Amino acid sequence: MEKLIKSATVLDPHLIKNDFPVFKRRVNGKPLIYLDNAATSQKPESVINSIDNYYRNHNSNIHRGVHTLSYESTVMYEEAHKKVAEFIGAEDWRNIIFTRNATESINLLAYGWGLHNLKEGDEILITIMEHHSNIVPWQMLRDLKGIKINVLGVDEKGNLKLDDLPGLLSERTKLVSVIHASNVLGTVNPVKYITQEAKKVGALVLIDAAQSIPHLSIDVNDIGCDFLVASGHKMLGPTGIGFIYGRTELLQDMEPFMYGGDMIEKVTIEKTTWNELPWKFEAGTPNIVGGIGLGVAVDYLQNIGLTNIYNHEEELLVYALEKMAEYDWIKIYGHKSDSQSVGVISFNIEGIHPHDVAGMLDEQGIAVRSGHHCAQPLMRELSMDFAARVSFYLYNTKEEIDLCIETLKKIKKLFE
Amino acid sequence: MEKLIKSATVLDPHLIKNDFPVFKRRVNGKPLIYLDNAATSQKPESVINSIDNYYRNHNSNIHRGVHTLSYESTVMYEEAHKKVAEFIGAEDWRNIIFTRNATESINLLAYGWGLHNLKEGDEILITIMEHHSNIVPWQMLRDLKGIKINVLGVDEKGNLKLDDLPGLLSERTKLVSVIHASNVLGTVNPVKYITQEAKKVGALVLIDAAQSIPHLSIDVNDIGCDFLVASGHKMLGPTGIGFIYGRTELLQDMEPFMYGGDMIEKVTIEKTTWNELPWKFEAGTPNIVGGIGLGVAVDYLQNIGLTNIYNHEEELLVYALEKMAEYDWIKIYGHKSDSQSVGVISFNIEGIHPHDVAGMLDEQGIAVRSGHHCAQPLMRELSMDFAARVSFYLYNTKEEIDLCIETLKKIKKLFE
Amino acid sequence: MESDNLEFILDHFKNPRNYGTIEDADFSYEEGIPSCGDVIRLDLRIKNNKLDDIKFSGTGCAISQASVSILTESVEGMEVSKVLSFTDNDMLEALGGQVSPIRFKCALLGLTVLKKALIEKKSAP
Amino acid sequence: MESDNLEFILDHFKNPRNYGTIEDADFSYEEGIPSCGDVIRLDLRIKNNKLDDIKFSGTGCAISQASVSILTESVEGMEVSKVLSFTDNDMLEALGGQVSPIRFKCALLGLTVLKKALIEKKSAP
Ligand SMILES: Cc1ncc(COP(=O)(O)O)c(C=O)c1O
Ligand SMILES: Cc1ncc(COP(=O)(O)O)c(C=O)c1O
Repeated sequence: MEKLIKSATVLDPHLIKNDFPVFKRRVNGKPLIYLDNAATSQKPESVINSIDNYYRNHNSNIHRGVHTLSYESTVMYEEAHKKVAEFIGAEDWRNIIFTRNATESINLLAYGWGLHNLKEGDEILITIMEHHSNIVPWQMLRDLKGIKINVLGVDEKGNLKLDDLPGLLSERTKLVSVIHASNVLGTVNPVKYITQEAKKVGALVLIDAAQSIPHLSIDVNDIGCDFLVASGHKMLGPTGIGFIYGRTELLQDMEPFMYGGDMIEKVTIEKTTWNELPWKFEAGTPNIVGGIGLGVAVDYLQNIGLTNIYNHEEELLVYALEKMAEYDWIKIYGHKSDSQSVGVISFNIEGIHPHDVAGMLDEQGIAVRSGHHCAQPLMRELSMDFAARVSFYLYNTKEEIDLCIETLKKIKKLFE
Repeated sequence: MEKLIKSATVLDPHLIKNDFPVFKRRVNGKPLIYLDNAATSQKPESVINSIDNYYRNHNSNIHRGVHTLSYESTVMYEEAHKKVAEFIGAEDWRNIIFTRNATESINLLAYGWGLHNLKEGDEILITIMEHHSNIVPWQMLRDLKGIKINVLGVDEKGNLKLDDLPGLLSERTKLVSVIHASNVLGTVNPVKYITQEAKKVGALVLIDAAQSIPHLSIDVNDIGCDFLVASGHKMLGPTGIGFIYGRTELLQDMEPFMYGGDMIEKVTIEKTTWNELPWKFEAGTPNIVGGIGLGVAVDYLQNIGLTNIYNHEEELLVYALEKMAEYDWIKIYGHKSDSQSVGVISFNIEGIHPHDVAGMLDEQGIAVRSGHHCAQPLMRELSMDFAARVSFYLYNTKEEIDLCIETLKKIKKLFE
Repeated sequence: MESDNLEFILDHFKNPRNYGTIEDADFSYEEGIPSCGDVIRLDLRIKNNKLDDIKFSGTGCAISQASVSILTESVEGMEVSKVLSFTDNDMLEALGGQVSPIRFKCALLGLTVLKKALIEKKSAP
Repeated sequence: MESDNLEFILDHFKNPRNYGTIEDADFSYEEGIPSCGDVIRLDLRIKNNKLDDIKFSGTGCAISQASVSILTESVEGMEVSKVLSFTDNDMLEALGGQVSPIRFKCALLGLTVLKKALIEKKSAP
């Protein structure tokens, strides 16, 4: 009975695969085994169909007229904001700004908030674990405005050195911008705790949820953050769509980022006034179909349930880590403490360049990533520079992990 | 014989309609008549299918790994840059940067070029005919950098006052940014001449081709411009994709706009170096499917032939203008000289708000736009403030124009 | 829109009821939708917590202008508290229930302005 | 990749030919692909317009390192002008024609570096 209840809430990745047309694809004659989910996720039939349906039946520009297609498009696009808002527990859909991706989201904040609000001597705190997209925009501001970037380090286990946090915060700290889940190590950082500490010195808090939101249930009010950003393409949505959640007062006070149509209220050559939220930050014709598709992706995720997804991935992760630990020639980065983690494992095989590992896995239809994972400072810190990475999602299975590890063994043998 | 040759090169909009699935749609029980093409275009089956195909068979992140899907995505996405480059006569695909839309394109240049290169006292020349997206970004720079914005006016016919051009140019003029075809009046501006004049004082030239590129054959080398921008969604492509063409030296010298993954070469916390063109300007995961779809849209346009498209629209335009001229209660803006024009007609009906005109046309399945068309300074200059607008594309027919005018007559009658 | 409903609305547009200003108005309020160019100005007089007199002026599309005209007829003499609980749906019904959702914004402008006016008045000293 | 072709490549990776440096090299050249971490350094000696001696060192994936090894064997003793007309296709054929397009960048790195070196040398005073 207990088992029955348990299995009723656990998802069946074999059934879920049926929702994802890409798995009909064969790669090098083999069924596709897709373990590159931290780079981007595959898309369910419902998301693909929503795009198709939009272009076949509703395609039009939004906000720009009083004809039926335009009205339908506007409603569908606004509705997508609502779905994302509910998904992360935001009070109102106007707190959601659609962007191209997490990268644009952070840049929007760097320009719209940072460029106009920061001054020489102000400080920003990031961590060494950040993705490049949460490092380089702040360097731009550092060079333009003379601010200082402080960096919270990691220990040898791959956890943030939280003991150093208070010492890095002061009333000069205007923003703490932290990666929620590492795209290299999988580590989930205690963002709620970090937010509380940041609030003590009055800093704003930005959470980069690109790698967490596809896998964990998120509530912005529970975290207490001021901004949260993510990418649609990593959470079953289309390419070209991402978003920012921001608190109302902050978004209202912020300067716009891009300027043009739709974000204005009134334009004269002398002076322009801004439109209301969120349009103030969505200049020009947006990626309408991207937004609508993201809304459908959120529907899909909620239908399956984030807890189920997390539990399934946890099971895969534990399974894979145990299996990989059997071979001492596989070096795994991170995963050394009991901190919470998403299904990402970066590893190297002694004496074999990760490109060769990935390339030879690909010949068996297994897609993994190899490279610096857009996190060079972290990689350098952990002396890894380059690594192979497997990352799981709801459609992955233990059989796929088995096949991957079997192939790793063959590769190792070939190089001996 | 002559007739035969002519008709062989003229396109048949009835046949073309078959390529666009949206025309199976009925609106308020009537077949859709879509005359809102200046806002956005409909999409041919081939574009819709390319998106579907991408997600079903190739979906992956680009540049980021050595597995098959990633390789295919990268090649397809680069290929799309090539198609756009060839379409506008650019030397190399690396001169094409993909953005979200024309608005982002102009903002990229305002930030990447303007913010770092302009200084107090410098001047920029635009025209009163500009879309908001070619006005408001420069106002931002004016407020940040103390530059001056000069404005070339229009005469009562709706043509640029070219006689005033030399007087507005000086060695202080760093950029001349001009709309190629007006989204309100349809007027096609003599951008080649304007470019030549601008070059005399050493100014850079940016062409906003959002309304011209869907309808006219464009060659950036013939125009001689430094930058050219447009939106994919107005030229049969997906939403969420646009581009910049830029000359190599300029793009190389420019600072990036957004910062993050893919646009970097090497990142340390201290210092970051940039990737090569065009990636330096495409930070984060791009709208991959948008780029691929745009490439297919360009294929479609080239297959039909831009000359055929232009001739067809010219025929519709002349036909519509003649018909509308029969009714003195229809006030048409512009179209008073023999300057070249694309198929855009803004008009008002005496005593009836354009919203009511558009709303009542919609009840007959006819989609037209009403409003300020994101060009408030021009509208104010021409004392029109609000107007209805019909705009044609390759799938429109004379019968549709007849039906539209018949309905206008009924609307007029109702309000009497 | 059914044609008799359309005629009802166009009649109010062409022959607006309660159009004009109130010389001794208790207060006036003006608002619009910039993106449409619609503007509505209301003059109000209140007696014994009732809307004793209401007049409007403005410019805009037929739907927005007819809606205010119809609205003024519906609320004249009504208790202020009742006016405040007059819903969007009530307004749409007063218009004959035939307005397309596309035009709801126009149709509801008058009601929005009226409520804002009353709320502002209330909170004024 | 067919397995005998793979063995051929892995053999060159494990036992690189012409690995090392040339003490009295005419010139050396080093370049890499930062995004992969691959680096190749070439030492060259030219006599009578011929590539008299070539040695390489470097780090990187098996494909890139094996490719340089194979390349050095193919071009040693060749006239400089001939090396310059050695095409990408020639290189891929020398590798057995089995490398996946995905790895072309790795496979062609050595040839690219060699050509850059020779062109730079030529244009040097
Ligand atoms: C002339 C012109 N420029 C720029 C734009 C902005 O295009 P987008 O909204 O796709 O950024 C438009 C679109 O209406 C336009 O007509
Ligand atoms: C933690 C993290 N932040 C940000 C990003 C950037 O996402 P995008 O490329 O969609 O902008 C990524 C993607 O790799 C990521 O893993």
